[in-house]
Amino acid sequence: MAKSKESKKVGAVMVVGGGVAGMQASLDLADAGYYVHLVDKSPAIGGIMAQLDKTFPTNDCAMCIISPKLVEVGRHLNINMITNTEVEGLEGEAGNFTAKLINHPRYIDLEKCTACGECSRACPATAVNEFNERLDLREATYMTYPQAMPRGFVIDRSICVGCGLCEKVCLAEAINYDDKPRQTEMEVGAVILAPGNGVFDPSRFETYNYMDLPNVVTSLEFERILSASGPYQGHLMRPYDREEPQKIAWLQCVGSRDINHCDNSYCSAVCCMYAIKEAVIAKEHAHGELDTAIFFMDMRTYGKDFELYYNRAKEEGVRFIRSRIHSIEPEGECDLLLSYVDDQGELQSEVFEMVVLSVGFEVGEEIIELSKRLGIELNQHNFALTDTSTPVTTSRPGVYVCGTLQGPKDIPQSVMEASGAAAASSALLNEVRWTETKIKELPEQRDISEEEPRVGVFVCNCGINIGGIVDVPAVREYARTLPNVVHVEDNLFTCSQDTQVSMAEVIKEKSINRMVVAACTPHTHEDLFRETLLEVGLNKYLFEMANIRNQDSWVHMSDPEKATAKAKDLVRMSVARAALLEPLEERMIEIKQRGLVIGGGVAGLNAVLNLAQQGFEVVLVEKEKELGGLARHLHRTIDGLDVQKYMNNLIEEVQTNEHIQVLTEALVVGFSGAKGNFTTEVLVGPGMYERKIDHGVTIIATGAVEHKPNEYLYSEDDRVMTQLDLGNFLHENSKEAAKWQRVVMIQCVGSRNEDNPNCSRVCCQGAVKHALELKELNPDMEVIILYRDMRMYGLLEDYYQEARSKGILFFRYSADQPPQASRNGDGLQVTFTDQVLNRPVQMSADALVLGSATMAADTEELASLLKLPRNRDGFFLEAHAKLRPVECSSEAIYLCGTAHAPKLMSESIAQALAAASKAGSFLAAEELRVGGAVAVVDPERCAACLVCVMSCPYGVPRINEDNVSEINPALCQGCGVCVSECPGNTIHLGHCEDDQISANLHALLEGVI
Amino acid sequence: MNTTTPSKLEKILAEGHFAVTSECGPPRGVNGEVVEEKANLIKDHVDAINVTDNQTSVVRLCSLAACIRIKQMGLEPVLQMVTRDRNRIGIQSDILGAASFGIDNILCLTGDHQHFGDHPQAINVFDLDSTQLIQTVKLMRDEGQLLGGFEMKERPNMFIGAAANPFADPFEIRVARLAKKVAAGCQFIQTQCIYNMEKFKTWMQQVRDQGLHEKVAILAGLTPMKNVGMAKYMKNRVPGIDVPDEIIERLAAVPKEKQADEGIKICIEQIEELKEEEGIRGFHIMAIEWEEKVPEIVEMAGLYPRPTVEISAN
Amino acid sequence: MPVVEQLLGLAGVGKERLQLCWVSAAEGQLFADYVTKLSDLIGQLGPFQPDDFKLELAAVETVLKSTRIRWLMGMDRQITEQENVYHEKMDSEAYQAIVRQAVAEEYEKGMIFQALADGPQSVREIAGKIGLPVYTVSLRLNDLERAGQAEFHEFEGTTAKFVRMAA
Amino acid sequence: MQETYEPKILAFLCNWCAYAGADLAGVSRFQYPPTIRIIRTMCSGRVDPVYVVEGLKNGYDGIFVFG
Amino acid sequence: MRLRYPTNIKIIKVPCSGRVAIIHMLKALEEGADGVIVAGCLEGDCHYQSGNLRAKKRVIYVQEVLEKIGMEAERVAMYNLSAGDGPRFAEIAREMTEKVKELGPSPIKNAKKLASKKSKVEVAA
Amino acid sequence: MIMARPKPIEEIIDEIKDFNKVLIAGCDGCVTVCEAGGVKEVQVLASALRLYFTKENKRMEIDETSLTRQCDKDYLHELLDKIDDYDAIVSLACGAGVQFMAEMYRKKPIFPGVDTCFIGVTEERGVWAERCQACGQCILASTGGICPISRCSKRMLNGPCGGSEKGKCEISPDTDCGWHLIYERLKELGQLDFFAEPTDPKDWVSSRDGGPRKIVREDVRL
Repeated sequence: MAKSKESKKVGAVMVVGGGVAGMQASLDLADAGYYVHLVDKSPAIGGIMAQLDKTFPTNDCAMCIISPKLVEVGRHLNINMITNTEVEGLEGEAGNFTAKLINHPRYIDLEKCTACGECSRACPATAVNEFNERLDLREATYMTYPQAMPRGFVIDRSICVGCGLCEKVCLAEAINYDDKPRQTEMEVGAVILAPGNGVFDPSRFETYNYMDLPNVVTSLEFERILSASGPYQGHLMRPYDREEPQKIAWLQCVGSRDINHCDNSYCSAVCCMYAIKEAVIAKEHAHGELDTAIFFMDMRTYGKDFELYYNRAKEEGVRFIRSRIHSIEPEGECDLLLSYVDDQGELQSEVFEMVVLSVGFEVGEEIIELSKRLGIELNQHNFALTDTSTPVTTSRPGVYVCGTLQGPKDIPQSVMEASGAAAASSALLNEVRWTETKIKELPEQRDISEEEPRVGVFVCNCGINIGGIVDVPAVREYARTLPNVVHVEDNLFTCSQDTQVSMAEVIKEKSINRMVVAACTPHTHEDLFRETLLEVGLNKYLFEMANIRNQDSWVHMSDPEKATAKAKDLVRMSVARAALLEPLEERMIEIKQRGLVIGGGVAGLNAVLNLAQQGFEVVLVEKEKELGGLARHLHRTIDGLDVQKYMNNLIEEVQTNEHIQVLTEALVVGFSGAKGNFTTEVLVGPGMYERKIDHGVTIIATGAVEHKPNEYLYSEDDRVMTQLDLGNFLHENSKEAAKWQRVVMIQCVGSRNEDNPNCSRVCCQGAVKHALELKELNPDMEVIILYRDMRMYGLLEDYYQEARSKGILFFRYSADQPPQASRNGDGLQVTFTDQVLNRPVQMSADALVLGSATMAADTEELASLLKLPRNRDGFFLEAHAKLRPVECSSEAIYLCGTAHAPKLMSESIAQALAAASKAGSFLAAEELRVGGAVAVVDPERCAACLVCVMSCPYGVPRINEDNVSEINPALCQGCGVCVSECPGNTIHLGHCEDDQISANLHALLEGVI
Repeated sequence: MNTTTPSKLEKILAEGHFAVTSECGPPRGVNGEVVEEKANLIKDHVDAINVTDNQTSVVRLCSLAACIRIKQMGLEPVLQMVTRDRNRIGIQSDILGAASFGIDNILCLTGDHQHFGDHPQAINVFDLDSTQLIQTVKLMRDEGQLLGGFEMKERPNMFIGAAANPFADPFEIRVARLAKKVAAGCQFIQTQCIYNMEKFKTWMQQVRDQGLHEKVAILAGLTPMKNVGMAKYMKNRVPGIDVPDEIIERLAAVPKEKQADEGIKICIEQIEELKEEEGIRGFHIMAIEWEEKVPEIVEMAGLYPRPTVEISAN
Repeated sequence: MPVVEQLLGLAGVGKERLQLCWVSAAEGQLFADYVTKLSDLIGQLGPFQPDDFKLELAAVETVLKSTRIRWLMGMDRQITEQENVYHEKMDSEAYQAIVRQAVAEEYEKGMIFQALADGPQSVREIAGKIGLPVYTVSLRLNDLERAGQAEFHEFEGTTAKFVRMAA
Repeated sequence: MQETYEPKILAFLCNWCAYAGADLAGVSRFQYPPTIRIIRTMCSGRVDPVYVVEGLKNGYDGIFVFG
Repeated sequence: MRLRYPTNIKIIKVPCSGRVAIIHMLKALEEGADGVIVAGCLEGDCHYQSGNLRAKKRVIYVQEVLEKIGMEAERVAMYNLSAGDGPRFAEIAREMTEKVKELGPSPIKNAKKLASKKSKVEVAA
Repeated sequence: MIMARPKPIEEIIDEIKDFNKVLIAGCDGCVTVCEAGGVKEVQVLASALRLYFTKENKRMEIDETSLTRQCDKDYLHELLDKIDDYDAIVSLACGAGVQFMAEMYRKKPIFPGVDTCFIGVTEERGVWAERCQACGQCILASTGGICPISRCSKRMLNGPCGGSEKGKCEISPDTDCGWHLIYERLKELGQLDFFAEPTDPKDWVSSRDGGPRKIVREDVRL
């Protein structure tokens, strides 16, 4: 699409902040056809997540999840990473901004630096290591963390004495002392703010005397202690004497929900969950018995499967004590004394060996400055001001926000908002898609099938990482003697830019048709070398790597001779295998440029609208007569949005958009095809006539339903109603409601019990919203809320504050003594056990409102049609709880709204935009690369014995018409299980053939006998 | 019921008495006297003595030889024959052999699978099954023909019996199978040992519904329990036997030495109870390795003395 | 010299045992006076038993041999008088503070490194042996681990044992 | 500490100034206690701090450096 | 992290532990390997859902075959570890090297050496 | 399909230990389906045998091949030229294949590599069960499609014996009682009357008892 003259929009986006949100937004946008400038003020991207050890609720290690994203962002053609840089100012309007940046000097040229680490080993100056939260030191020239991206060092001028030692030791001559701060400007069409947030500095709490007790640590410090790349290599030790603590306490709400020490009255939403996680993981690390105790006010585990996580923690012996600790006194040499009031009201005091302060989020000065400079308004807590219906749009058009700057939230929510922001910018800049992006032209691939294998071997020194231990020249000479080898060379850094160029020439000159690189791990560098092959016209599968660094020199440092011998073996193996490598072509198949959205609730409507705004044809299928879903029963959100008005013009916008086709009363009955080419059969309208829809992507937005309770006399007395009923009641006859004297609300009805162990997340805020409304109607009405945990997470805490100040009474009940609803005469009575007085209390009530659960809609049939897994409660399973929350495990099918899990309307909208962004990026590619390293059946020898069909975990092999097995290259994941299972040995796996493996084996053991 | 065969057992049943039969297991050796001793123990208290044919697939002195001995003692043997060990040629020749010695009662069984016996490696024959064996004996007796079609001059004249297990699952097939055996020509039935009374009664009820109890004489099979161990063994190990828990509890409640008498008492109670059951025409008391107790049981159950019937020599 | 003096102080040997005096070729007399004065001074100090300072001396030696300190000492004049690589002069007092800090750190690391010579020990055991506060030992031990000179060995109950590694 | 104890002292003398000074002391027959053992170095700068420690370890009670 | 483990381990990369067939393990032993490690993801974490379970079954089969032909079954072993667990891999490498050292060189290796010596002798004679 | 199970390797070792050059011949027919004699199994067996003999320092050459089927002469012919340089052959085909190869190559010892078990079905991956005894005279029409000859351990033609318990055969709790299945099926099909009258003794001539059998079809024979 040529750059259209009249719209002077720029097809590029600036993403501020390289944390997990920034990275996700950049990837989505780059794939969707926009050039991304990812600006981060620290020397490496990764943000807070890079510091975490494990992440809830899946306990995956944070680094394992984030490093593929880091590599992808680092290597992406259309993402320009600008680190060590801050945004000065932003002029212009939506679609055409000019951003002014200052690039702080790094003193190390990233092009040249190969992160060998010599400079930091030599550097004499040391400083406190912020990445490890001041637990240990780091040198002046440092790299924030081992897997940092961009992989390069930086010199911290504040502590560098300028002795020049690093320049001496740097073999790559990457050090450049006269690097100066530079002012740069760039044109962008949209800006996405994802700067993340600082955590609260607990030194302000004198009573916790955090500064002078080494064994009092913040939760982020504890994460570093638990992390395998942390100061203690993941062993659970306390800073003071590196002993393994036997008793650890977590203090919740440090710097959150607190107005006297600091003015962060909001709840930071994630501390409860990460405290539980840290306790559970600490128990795993501990050798002996570890007693863990969490001191909290409300246990806020509201997300998907969070409650299960909380229950499992209780089973594993984590103690939960409901009280807020005032102070931490030193006890003995380095232990800590905590005193608190327990449930029964007695004063208790316990000695702990370590205390972790669960610090909440706090918007740092820098971020406030940044927001001012970019001209976006902040709310009273300095978070970006956004509207419920447009959660990712800031007050300044064209500038979007996601992640913790928008409000305290956990990683999945930030990732969703990141994709949402990407979707919003993609919609804004739709006309100039693919205008700024670069596409790599690849020369024609040389046909080498007839040629004899001519192997080029390139042995790398990697500075001294390999060269220092392995005798590289000897390995090079040894390689010369191997069969089929026509060229050998060794160089300092094979992966550096200039070596790539020289290798390309050598390949052309000596018409090499197989390449072996003996260097580091294929995980990080295989694609880099494969691209060099493509640029020189060779099929990228004609490449083999011998890992003589991570799996040889680095791990056999004490034994150079053996390491060199092993390097020779590894090179011999790779050369033997390289000779047998076959070129594998990947076919491009066309993606059907249309999307299908199933479910017309608030999520479905937002997803379909955004996809249309991104310029794609979309079909919306809704099984009810009219659109709206659950939102039809809502009137006002807690922050004042008039839901019906919003829904009406949303529906109106969807129905009038010419890209969108709406099919109401439509039921999905058939689903087939693979990613990029789905076909769905739908029965439409009362006549149930059949319609076939071809589409490339699918978005599931089937929503949820309110649980109709069967307790507390719900169906027997019309004065007992659910929150939705109350919403309608207040909407129709609020005068009637005003006459009520006392209203009792009961929370967790149908949630957090055996058959629905999860928390429904939204009923708490629903109750407080209506309570405040009732108080407005009649201030002296008595409103009582019986709760188990008040889960007013994030910025909702303010409403909880407001409710209490307005005299709404909150009583806690425990799960095993639930309140009873009974009737005497025609009056309604509620009795419950007051936790403080520990005595039953009985009161009459004019209305009893139940906070009933949000249950999954009945999607049994749809799930089986689309073969989508659902969890125990019927909600659809996302591909990865943390990093792919809007994608389903099968590709090109996306998920949003309450079909995924109960959530607020604003969260549903954010997730809908995220799903639209993912779908948009997929469609924008227009073509899909399939094949390459996949399994192929050789029909002659196939005995159609069905072993492959039965053993493939993805059920891909099928028996075709001439009854032999056939594997669809688009679906095959390339695991190779069928190849080893096939009794007739007739299946071949591209790039991992049996003969290649035996060549490997043979070459390895050739030396032995 | 008119009598068609010289069998004394048939006559007793025809005259409406309660027939009493028992069993004696031939030895796992050549000593024929063992059979005689056992027969002597019970000769006055039973109308006929069943001789098992390699019970539970364990090789024993053959049933034919034992029956001949009993016949020569002037008693009334019941030849048991399983279709497991011999094919139709062997079976028919044995029947002729038995008839030649005047043995005129035969109990047709399929027999336990060799898996249980002492020769699990053996091949099993099962050329015929119990129903087809009944048909064969009937064919030989009524038409005087062998299965192959040969016409015999003299015919074996045997009172045909079969076994039935009212307790094996699936329950509703049991009566249908009995009907099949009756259709095949079976004249008397000896049931599996009974412990579960109601189940047996429901079985009998269904038998009576189909009017089978007129067509065939049903002898209730009983085995007194020696001790609680035996009861458990029968319950768990022996196929097709349903021992309800009350029986085991009753035995367990009694001290070790008293358990034998308690077993007998249970057996007697069962007999008393079954006397009233319409369609029960007699009792088959299987006291494996405990033959000496049979007289005591027969007397205490009021079935002594045995009715005498004039025997027509054939 | 200030570095050596600082180290000798840290080691408890006392800096008096090391004297620096300037004598020109002509000042034979001055030389002799110095010698007599100083040897009396040493005399008062009494014999120096190297064995009871074995650990400390070894530590001082490692510090003096470490590239970090030698490089800092070597560059002292260059940076404070001429200019460093950023063409700026650092005021010598700040530089000295950095050097002192570095020397103290290296000395403590040296002591721990020596203490670890006789097998795996816990932080408390090391602290007891070399008389440094526990928390300092914990921090410096972490530096040794980062430099690959020490390594976590195993847990004995809840106490972590560390062992020395040939760098 | 009584005087009689004989301290052992190691002295580094830079060849140009101190060593010459010492020779001069000899020429002029100035007396000084025999407790010191002299090592000649080209310049006092040559004295590596490590030597100081070496000295102490090998039993010297004091180290003098004359520049 | 620069952990240390013995050099005797040579690593072959495969897309999934489920790709390692029985014949690969036997061929390795046939060619004179003293030990074979098949390392897959933790059970339940397999990227291809059940690849590592297949690998486990095949390793057990090979161990049975080895026992039957009189070779030590411990020469072949299956290990599970997570991608992030560097120390565990080092531990496995050390553990397996120790175990194979105890078992001594593979009988196949000696036999082949003997055979090649003999054939050399024949050629020479 | 004919179902077979690989022979324990020690048996095969005994078979060929006195020879020096052995060929392992697989068959791509039924034994591949039941994963007993396909190309993969040939390779695994060959490799294991080589391991054993090398360990025993016995010079033994083991080659591998696999024929499309071993129950057809022309496929067996493929070995004609190779066969002479082998002392013995281990055939992983079913019993028929092994014998047919022995018939063709008279002077070469042919050893079986698998134990052929029964004609049956694949219940699930790795589990095969018997369904047919090839008695030569199928009576499935009258037993609701379930064959008592192969599914009842006593080959009874008249209803379950006294020993069946909870629908399982007396010999083992995890073997279904054939007649119980028949009864249920007949009940579903409403053909219970088949169950009522007794079935006459079976004519076993057409089964194995009638001696080795041949099918001769003149219509297709020349």
